[in-house]
Amino acid sequence: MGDALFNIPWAVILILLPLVGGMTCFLWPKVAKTLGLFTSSVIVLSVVGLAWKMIGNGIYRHAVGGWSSPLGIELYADGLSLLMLAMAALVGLAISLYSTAYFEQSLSLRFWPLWLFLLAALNALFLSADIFNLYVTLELIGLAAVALTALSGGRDALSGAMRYLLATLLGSLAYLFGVVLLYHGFGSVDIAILAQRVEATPIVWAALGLMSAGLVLKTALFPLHFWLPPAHASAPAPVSAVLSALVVKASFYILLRLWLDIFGPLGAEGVADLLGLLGAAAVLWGSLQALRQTRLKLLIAYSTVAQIGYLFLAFPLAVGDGVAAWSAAAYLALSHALAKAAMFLVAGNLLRFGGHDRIADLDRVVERLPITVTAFALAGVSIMGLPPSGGFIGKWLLLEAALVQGRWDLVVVMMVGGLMAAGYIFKVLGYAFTQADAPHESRPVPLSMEWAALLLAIAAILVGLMATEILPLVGIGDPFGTGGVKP
Amino acid sequence: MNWDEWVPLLVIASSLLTGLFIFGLAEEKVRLRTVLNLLGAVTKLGLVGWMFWGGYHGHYFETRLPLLPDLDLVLRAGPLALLFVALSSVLWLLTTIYAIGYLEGSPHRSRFFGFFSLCVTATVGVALAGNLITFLLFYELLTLSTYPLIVHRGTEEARRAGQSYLIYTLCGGSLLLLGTVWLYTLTGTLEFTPQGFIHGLGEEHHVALVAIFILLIAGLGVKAALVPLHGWLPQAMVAPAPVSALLHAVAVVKAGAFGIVRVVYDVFGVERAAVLGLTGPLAAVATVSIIYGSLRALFQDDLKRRLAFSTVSQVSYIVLGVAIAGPIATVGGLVHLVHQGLMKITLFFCAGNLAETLGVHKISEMDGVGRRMPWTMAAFTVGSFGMIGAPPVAGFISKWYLGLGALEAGQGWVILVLAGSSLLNAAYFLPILHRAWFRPPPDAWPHEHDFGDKETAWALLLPPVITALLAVGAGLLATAAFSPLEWAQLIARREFYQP
Amino acid sequence: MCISRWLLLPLILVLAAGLGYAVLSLPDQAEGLQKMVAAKMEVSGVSNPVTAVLLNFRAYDTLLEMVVLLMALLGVWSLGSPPPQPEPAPDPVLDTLARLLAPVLILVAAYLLWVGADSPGGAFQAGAVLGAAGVLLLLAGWRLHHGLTGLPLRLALVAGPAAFVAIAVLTMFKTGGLLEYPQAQAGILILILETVATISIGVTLAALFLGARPEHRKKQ
Amino acid sequence: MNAAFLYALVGVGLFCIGLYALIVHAHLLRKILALNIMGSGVFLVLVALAKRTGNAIPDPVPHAMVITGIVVAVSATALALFLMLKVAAETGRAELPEERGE
Repeated sequence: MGDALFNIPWAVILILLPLVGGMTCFLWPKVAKTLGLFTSSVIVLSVVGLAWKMIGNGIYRHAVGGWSSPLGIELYADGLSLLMLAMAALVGLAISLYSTAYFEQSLSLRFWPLWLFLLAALNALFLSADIFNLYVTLELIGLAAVALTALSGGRDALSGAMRYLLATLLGSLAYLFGVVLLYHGFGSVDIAILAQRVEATPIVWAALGLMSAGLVLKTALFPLHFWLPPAHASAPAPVSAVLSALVVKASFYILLRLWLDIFGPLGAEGVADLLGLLGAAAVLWGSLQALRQTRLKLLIAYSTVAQIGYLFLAFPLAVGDGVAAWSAAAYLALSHALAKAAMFLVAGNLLRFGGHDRIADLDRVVERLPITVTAFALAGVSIMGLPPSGGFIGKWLLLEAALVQGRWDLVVVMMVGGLMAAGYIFKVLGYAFTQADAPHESRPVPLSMEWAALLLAIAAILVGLMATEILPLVGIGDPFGTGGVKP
Repeated sequence: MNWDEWVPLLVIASSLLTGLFIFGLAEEKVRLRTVLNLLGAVTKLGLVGWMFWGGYHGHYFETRLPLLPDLDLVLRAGPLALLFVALSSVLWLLTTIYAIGYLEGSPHRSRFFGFFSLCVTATVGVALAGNLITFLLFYELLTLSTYPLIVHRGTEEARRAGQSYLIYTLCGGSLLLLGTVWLYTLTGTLEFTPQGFIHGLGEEHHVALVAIFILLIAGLGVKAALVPLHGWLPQAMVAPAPVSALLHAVAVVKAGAFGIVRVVYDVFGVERAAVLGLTGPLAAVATVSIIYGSLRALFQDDLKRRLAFSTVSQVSYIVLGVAIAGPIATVGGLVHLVHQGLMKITLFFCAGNLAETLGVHKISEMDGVGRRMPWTMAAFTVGSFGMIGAPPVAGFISKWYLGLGALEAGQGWVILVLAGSSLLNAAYFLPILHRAWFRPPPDAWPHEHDFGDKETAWALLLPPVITALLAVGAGLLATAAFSPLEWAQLIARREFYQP
Repeated sequence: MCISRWLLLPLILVLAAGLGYAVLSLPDQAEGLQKMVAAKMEVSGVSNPVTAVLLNFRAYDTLLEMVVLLMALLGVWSLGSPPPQPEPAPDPVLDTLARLLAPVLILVAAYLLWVGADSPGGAFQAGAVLGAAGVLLLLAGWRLHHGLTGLPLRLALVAGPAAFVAIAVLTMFKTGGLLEYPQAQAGILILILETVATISIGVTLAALFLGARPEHRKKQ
Repeated sequence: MNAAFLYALVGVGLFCIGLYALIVHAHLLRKILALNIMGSGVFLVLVALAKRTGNAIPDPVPHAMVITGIVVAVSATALALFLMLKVAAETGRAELPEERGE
């Protein structure tokens, strides 16, 4: 029995099940909600199963079609992939729970197929070891994300989606060009094989430039973040949550992979420093913009811009043995996903409740929606990097790395960024206690929507107390082993 | 399995779980909430008693949970921890009783008592923290759990007070974080140990160590309201009286002072700190705070604001005692940690009673209040005399040991500081007493509640009377076993005479 | 992104120069995977290397690609009705042309599908031609019978990716490998996939051209 | 230096021209076309360089990749065009409004 369970091809389920689910939802919209919730739950189980398998057997490899690379495509999962899969599964479950109550009928039947395909694409991406296959999954994610952004219609949503689509297509094309160059330079699109074959030739530098640029654009790193706030702020709440929590992480994950296995070892300090610089700028600029916003959803969107910056601070800090810095980045990615998704769901609740998201007249929501406000507060703790929370662990590791390297510039950026984050979080919470000038009537918020947000926020706190369980899992297959630029 | 490993955790849980339960309670469930509150407080007191007994026989309970690879979350009931944890758990019980009476019939009590319990949880965590990261964790939790108490009234004024409180404390917190991580990268450990854990670091780290010390002290000084980091304290007076009492006597301000004690004794070690030339400046800062606080207190007509500035001055005695860097002065500083708590909470309870019963907020309104509320003002008088340092009240003991310690350490100037501040204390407390007892009462009080023949509700009267008695007791029975003094001397021996 | 053209132009030129240099730095001779593909041809089930790569060696890509196509359609349909466009005026020439051409195009599609097994051609080319036929008919004002615009149409659209997923699952059970065909059946499986895919692609392209989801039971 | 490189260079050229057009043109249709030109450029590089095998038979893998790429491009273009129509209908002009807050 145990063996039977152990030998279930969990990874394959992660990809195929949501595809089947999506198609079924498209064919028979009536079953959409139930099926969607079911699918997300099974995905969580499958990730657990995969983790169990990998704790036993180490890294997971599967040659699709029986054709091992370079001829065929291989599925590959190590600790880093596992972390990303778990992130997608958890956030995905909460989003599904939330969406069962959020969308009214007409939107619901459009939402579910897109959402399940998006989940499938994310899982496929985190499981792929083939840079061309990664391109296809990337495009799949992009199209799904754009369609979801435009879902609610309306001027802002449509133009936001349009800008997003142009940006994401440009990014993918730049990435694809890099893939082309790498293939013709080294005769394979398999990451592991490329890792063995690459040496510092013009082709590699060109590919590095194109792919980094494309992926940075898709990840919305300052100053290429212009498309993110309008899109994330105008989409329906659960969609904003998915975009901020998962979609931007997908392209970041690819960049991280390429860097760890292919480009990092070539000693591209210059690029690493540039990325770090942009990251620092993103932290400051994003936080500043967030502080200036008067609408909750825009505030949260700019906070995403800032938080993405932290992820890129790891690149210059990973000189030599990069394990600490990369673990920090991975941890920050995970906890940001949980916390930020929670925040957007909270925004959705407040929007549903008061019919607006103007921060200045939240009108005593702390009494009227205690669960929702608690969710926002807990998520905020993680975003601010206060203990105990996933954000704190990530910040601690990153600070440690920065101090060991004596990178005081980055230390200062992290400190200031944290304080600015506190600034915009409490800007919201402060008004949650006060009375608005014009008390307005309000619509009830379904419990499932409130709890979905709260559970995510609690998860963001809990990962801060489970570092000693999570970090070893991330270490499976030693993803950061060759991490970092050779000094 | 070994129960001892869990006692410190249970102490934390006793108030944490209470808080979480209470959050879930419906507003009108007054009785159940009261029961839970008292149950939590009494349970904690019992557990602390158990730990105290163990500590008295040299057995220190400890809980260890993994937090990061090779960095644990440690709760240890060492002597210093026990001193503070005992103080806070006793005063929590009294403050809870007081708050129940004070907030009777006011809205959002579930929320209030929820955060109230979290606040005490954080304080106890700060007290029991066995290493710097655990301390940091609860220190930040304290910031977060106090904020809702300060903005509890939901007025625009409250929101602004809360904002400035956060700006101060969060900046402090991040300085503390920076110092902690930096220290960790140098030492590879953060475990509190008597006489410090930085022996390994030689002269080449001199600059780094000084910088770290400044970071840590600045981070803690914000909560300890060291001048010039005290700006938030007077504003925070918008909070309800029980909160102010808690803030000043046990929770926030005390946590800061306690942290400074920890840093000097158990992180750097007082000798090393002196060698690094850090105690001198610290003493200077403390002195400035003592004098400045008293001077500002003189000119406040609002009673709570006057008490607030008096806190700025009084808490710095603790820092001063530490900074003099001698065993006897240490005793003075540590014992004042407890004494100031007892006396100051008495004063705030009384202020709350005046406001709640008669609507009296200003000193100029206090004429003859002693005849209307004799018990309250008696307690207030005791507290005031303690602050001034008149025997037999506890405050005298503190100042006595501080003075002796200063002489022993060859720092006579401190005597002048003590004398001067005592004069100032007298100057801003005696007029109040004079008004209260010797001026004729006005025809009508600003806003009087009727409590029948009693001067006020028993829940409001009992706590200040008890704390006042404790303050006197601590003074009279200073040499008895288990007295704060005895305990402080035990700690000082550990710090100074251990091989 | 409002950069003045005069700053932009030199930047683009530098980019072009750099990329051109990188491309030219490649060796003149590089066989890539050609030999490896050739070596595996006889077990691939087809004799056209491109088809072999598409539907066997890298069939997983193709699976996802079918999903991308469906996704695009879902996206378009999720945007709701298109802004009103002028109904094409009944045009006798176009009408006749459509009637004549549509059958031919369908035949051509079938042919392309068939030859794809051993010479250039295959599902995508065939699907494209089929789609063209659909577009032509739509231009001529022909609309799908309202009875078919519901589930039947959706089935036709899903058929392609569904076939891939179905075979993926089957192979998981049969050989334990995702899309790992049993060697004997490789040829026939690929043919099935290609046929279904062709229809699906054709319908999808036509539907994309039409734009919004055709309303239910609305007489044309 | 064989013909393959000539085509590849043309591909690079197309890519850059497309990029330029994408940035400077405000009209959405032009932007979408520009993206398609960039795509064609990339595909051209991909297939052209596949001809560098010593023998007559080119490397089939890039050809397969190009087919995949084209299908993806077609899908994306379809979505983009329809979205453009919606934006035009909503805002009255087929251009993006200047983003606020920046």
